[in-house]
Amino acid sequence: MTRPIRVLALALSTAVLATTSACKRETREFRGYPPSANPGSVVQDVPLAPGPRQPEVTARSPYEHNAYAVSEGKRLFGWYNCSGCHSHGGGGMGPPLMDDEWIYGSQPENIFETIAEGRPNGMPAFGGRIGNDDIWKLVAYVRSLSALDVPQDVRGGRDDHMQYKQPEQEENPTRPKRSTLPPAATQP
Amino acid sequence: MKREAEVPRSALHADPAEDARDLRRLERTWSPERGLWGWLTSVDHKSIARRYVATALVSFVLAGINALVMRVQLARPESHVLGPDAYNQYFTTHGTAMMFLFAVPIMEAVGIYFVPLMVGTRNVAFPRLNALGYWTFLVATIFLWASFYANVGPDAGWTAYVPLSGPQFSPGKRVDTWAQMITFTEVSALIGAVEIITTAFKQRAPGMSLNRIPLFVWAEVVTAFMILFAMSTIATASMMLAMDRLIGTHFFNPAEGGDALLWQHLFWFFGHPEVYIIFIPATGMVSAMLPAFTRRPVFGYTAIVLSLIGTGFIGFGLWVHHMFATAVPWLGSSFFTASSVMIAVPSGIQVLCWIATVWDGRPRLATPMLFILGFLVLFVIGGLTGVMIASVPFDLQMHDTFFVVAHFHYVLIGGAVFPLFGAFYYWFPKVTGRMLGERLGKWNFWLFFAGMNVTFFPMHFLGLLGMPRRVYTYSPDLGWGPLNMTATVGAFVIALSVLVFFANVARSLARGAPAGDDPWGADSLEWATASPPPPYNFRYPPVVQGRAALWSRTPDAPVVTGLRTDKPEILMTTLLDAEPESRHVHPQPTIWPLVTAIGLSVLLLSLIYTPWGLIWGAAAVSIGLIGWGWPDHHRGARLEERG
Amino acid sequence: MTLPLRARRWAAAAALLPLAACDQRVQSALDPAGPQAERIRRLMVMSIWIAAPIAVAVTAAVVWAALRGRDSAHVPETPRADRRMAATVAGLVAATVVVLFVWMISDFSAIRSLSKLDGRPLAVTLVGHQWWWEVQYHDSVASHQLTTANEIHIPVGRPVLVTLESRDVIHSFWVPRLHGKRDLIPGYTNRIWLRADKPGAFRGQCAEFCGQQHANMALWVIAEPQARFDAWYRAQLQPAAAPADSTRIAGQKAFLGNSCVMCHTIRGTPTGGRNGPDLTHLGGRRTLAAGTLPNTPGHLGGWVVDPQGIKPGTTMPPNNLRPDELRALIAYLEGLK
Amino acid sequence: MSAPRTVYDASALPEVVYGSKSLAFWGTLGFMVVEGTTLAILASSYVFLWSNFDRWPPAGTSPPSLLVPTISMLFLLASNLPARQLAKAARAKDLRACKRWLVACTLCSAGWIVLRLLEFRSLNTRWDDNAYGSAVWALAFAHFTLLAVEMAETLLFTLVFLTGHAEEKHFPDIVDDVVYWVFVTVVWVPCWFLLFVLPRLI
Repeated sequence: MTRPIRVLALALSTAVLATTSACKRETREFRGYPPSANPGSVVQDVPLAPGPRQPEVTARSPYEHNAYAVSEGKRLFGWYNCSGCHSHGGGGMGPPLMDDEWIYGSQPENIFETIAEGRPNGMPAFGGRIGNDDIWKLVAYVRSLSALDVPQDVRGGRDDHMQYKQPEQEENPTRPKRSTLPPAATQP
Repeated sequence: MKREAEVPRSALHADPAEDARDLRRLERTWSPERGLWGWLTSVDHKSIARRYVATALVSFVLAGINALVMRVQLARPESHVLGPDAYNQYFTTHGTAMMFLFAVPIMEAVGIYFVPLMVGTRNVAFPRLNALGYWTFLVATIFLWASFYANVGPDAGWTAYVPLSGPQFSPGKRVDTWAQMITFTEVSALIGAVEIITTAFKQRAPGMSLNRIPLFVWAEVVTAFMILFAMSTIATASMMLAMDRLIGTHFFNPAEGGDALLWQHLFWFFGHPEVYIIFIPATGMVSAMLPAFTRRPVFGYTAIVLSLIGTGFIGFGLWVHHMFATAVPWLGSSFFTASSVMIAVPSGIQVLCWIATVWDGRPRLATPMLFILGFLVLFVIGGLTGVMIASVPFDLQMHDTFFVVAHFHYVLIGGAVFPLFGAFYYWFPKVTGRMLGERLGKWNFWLFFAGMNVTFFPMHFLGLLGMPRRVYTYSPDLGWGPLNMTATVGAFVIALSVLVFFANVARSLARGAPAGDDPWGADSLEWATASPPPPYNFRYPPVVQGRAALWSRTPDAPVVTGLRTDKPEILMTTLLDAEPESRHVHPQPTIWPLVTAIGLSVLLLSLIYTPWGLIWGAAAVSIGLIGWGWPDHHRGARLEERG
Repeated sequence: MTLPLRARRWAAAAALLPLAACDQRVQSALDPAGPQAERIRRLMVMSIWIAAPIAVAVTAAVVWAALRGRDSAHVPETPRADRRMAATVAGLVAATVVVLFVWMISDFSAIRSLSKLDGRPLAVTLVGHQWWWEVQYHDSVASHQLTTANEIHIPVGRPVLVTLESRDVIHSFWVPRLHGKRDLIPGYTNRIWLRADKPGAFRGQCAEFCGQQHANMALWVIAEPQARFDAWYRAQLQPAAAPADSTRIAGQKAFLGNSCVMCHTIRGTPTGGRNGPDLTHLGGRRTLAAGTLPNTPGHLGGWVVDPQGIKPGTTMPPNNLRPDELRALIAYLEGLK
Repeated sequence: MSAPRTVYDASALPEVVYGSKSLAFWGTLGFMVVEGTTLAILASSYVFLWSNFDRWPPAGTSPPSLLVPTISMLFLLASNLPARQLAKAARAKDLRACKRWLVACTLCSAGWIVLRLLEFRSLNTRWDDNAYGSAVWALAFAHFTLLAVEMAETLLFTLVFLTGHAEEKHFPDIVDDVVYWVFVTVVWVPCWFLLFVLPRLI
């Protein structure tokens, strides 16, 4: 019987290997990530100025590969009434979030900054109102809306309410365009 | 095709040399190939059933460890052994594994081992399908446990109620692993059911008419029929859940016309019969063992058979009693109360018949008998609490509390695991050729019996005191601490008893007393062959002369000869009277079931991630099935060559 | 059941002897405070009195049957003995059927007495959230409607009609001392009738598994005499009193200046969050975090700073407050009586 | 075990038997029960979800077109004619007729698949539009998989027969395949009625 057992062990360990990649996706960190993940270290205060796009910071956000955090971001997106302006990602008073236009950059740090510090013409600053950890969750969710770097098995499925849009997991990645600031944003 | 006369056939030879040659040929025909390849390609029902049992026992132990960890967490209020996230995975995996990976498969596995032996045939009806069933089950087992240890364990309860298990409230892939694992195990359970029905219907030994079928076989057949309906339901429901999660369907989304209660209806339409799918084979085991230990046939054969069939039917008519708290209309709930109470009648009839058997027999208190007696006591307690919670008002208070936890553990452990352990002791000599130790057996039983009651009896009171189930912690102010501590102590006693069992097995395998063909003086056909049985089970297919096949056998019992010995031939008989009807050539050992199972795994696992998995998987499965279906010609059976 | 009261008490106590040690009965189905729970308790006691003798009799029969024939010589099976046994078994089966039938009839009569209570009911809507309870009192006058959380105050002796809804997953409303449970199902509106016949605080708990903090989703039903209930109701209708001393003013400022306002409402201040419980009269509640903690300043501070340590996975985020800010905030919130 | 004496000689029993005498028939029957239950569960879900709607199909969704589904359903029924001939040929162990009708049946089953693919477009809804769409698609797709399985099985037999690998035991297998064929085609009639006709009647 030793051979069969060896086969079993082999199969088992292969399966374990295959699923360890799942760990990152499924972890649930309730107390938030350690302070090192806070944005102070990665987000610089960039003075708003007309002209070419700001340089994008390359450090990664902590939650892009975590399904639970993305779904928490989705909950907060609804709770904090982001849909009021951005609709369900489709855009309304605010710009759409599921297309390829990123006025202030599509990198996690850019979006973090947009949420935390606000943007001219309507985007309020939520820094101090929403904890950094929750902002990172929102960032992960917003990026999942256009499938940017957020793996498909991490993105959310359909909601249990009326459907305004396709589930995030059905989105195809939309490559961000190099876009310039809109005329409205350049006015003082 | 060769002419009939040249074909080697089994016959009663006066010449010992000729006889030995004949036997060797038979052995060669039926033996699996050697080595790993032989292991992977075997289609022998005995080796497949042994693997089933071993795999299911691994799940039993792992899920039991889950239970121990949970009991440690609950032993004291506000302890921090497990957080809520881990606890939810622990209890969900415990329930899922115990139901889908232990209880149902092991009951079917015992059937796959013993139904062919008890009806006197050489293999199950579809041996390659049988192998496929095992491989899918193995994949499901590995899949669930690997997921659990990789933190992808399902965490929405083994009932996976929507919308909690839906896409919005269960992010990630945890519930998907649950849904796919369900589909896997159901494939295997359905295959097992088809095997058992066909084997029992078409392959019985001549003379084994319907009214002579052993009660265990009856029980397995009734169970198999229930599986056909119940498991297809849950497989469909879990596919619906998977589609809601994966491709955005709205079966369970109330805002788009879906319905959370639809899931509960479908789940419990399967879920309640599931309990009987586990329990009925256990009653069959009791009926199979009792004659040997009371030295008389089971009292009331016909009544028991009718009770089994009745249970099978009524079992599908009481699912709503799991949903009384969802506000079913009173009229409907009264119907389901009535049917839930009514199902106590067939169970009561069986219990009374067994007690009557013991009463009128000359009981011998060997370990299997102790487990039977323990079963009778525990099952009656579980049955009585079952009648209590069939009542709507009672259920409104006790639903989803520890009272219910106590109830179903009495029914499932008392009603199914006790007979199963009795069956281990009873049939271990047949399977391995060695007896299990009686001394350790008695320890095993008494520890189990005591531990069972210490663990679960206090839970009735916890429920009455208001403790809901599936809570990972509770406040010290509620006064649940002492009873919980008692239950935890009991859980460790059960664990100890299971350890004793495995020690006993290890000891017996190393140096157990040889069993001989029929150590218990039992009455059914599996004891008419060697222990362990040869690959062909019976040298000559036996002929049955009475209900207790061995006890009614005359010294000059007839046997069947004339089956070919150079090909794996089996005898097929008629459905009602088991008259010989035809000969059927069984398939040879083959790798294709394994290939197909791998294809099926590709299909189901990739479906978790993308709908395109259906296409890739279908391609993978097709490869397996083409290989499977393509004829491998032995001995020039091709029609075209014949001209 | 026409036994004298004392005998009935004694009988119940005997049936439940193992419970004698615990006297914490805030959530026990055996200590009813309302007519339905009382009716169900009677049914439960009756069921136990039917079941216990059967269990004992079967156990005795099994043991006796196993022991009596053990050492006896061969008992010849005669057709007559078999016939006698068949008659016995048939008789016992018939007896089982009769017992079950009587049992079932008593179930049905209990159901009938549970469905509705007489009298003009107090209408309350209970909304389940992961993992807390929103309580809305209805009144024909809009300004008399009230929203609070995790505590249902009811007048003693008056029927209450609780309407049950859920915002997310299935929960189940269960206050064992008043009634059995009823689920809160998204897409469905369920109702349950209650009445408390004596004053007291009755604990209830979510009884349908609802996710990470299912274990810590409790609520209290507080039954008070009508006059006290009315006084409570009037007080609850008031907006929060404006803070008077400097600490509390600082506390209000901390509340308004931090993330609290994203989810919570305190009537009388410019807040309108509906994602978490209404905090207008938080100081008057018995517990925090849906029955998880007693409502004391120390626990409140701990809860505000580290909710995820107390209820891992709950939706309240941790708050990074300066010590003085935190102290002021606690003083402010505890002052909201 | 005392030596057996009386002998029951099985050598004269036939090796190839048809219908309920053969093992494969019982296997096929078992899987027909399983698949029938699956379809019944999906149909009950369809009816259950119906009760949540005032209008069915819900407002804003046009009812499914009738033309293609009805043609497809009639074609399914008509395909039983060649299948019947195939069964007859198999019972008569007529190799050449079997080959002929197998090809015909394979073509028929390919026809089903094409028609069903067109039929999906006649549903006039998507599976993720609402519960109605999900229920309709689930039933139609579940039956589609049965059609695909039946086609695959028939195709396999056709290849076996055309390449000269046929054995005598294949004849009863073909008869069982035809039993399954009848099941797959006939079971669609109530489904068709439920999906395409009943919503128009009520």
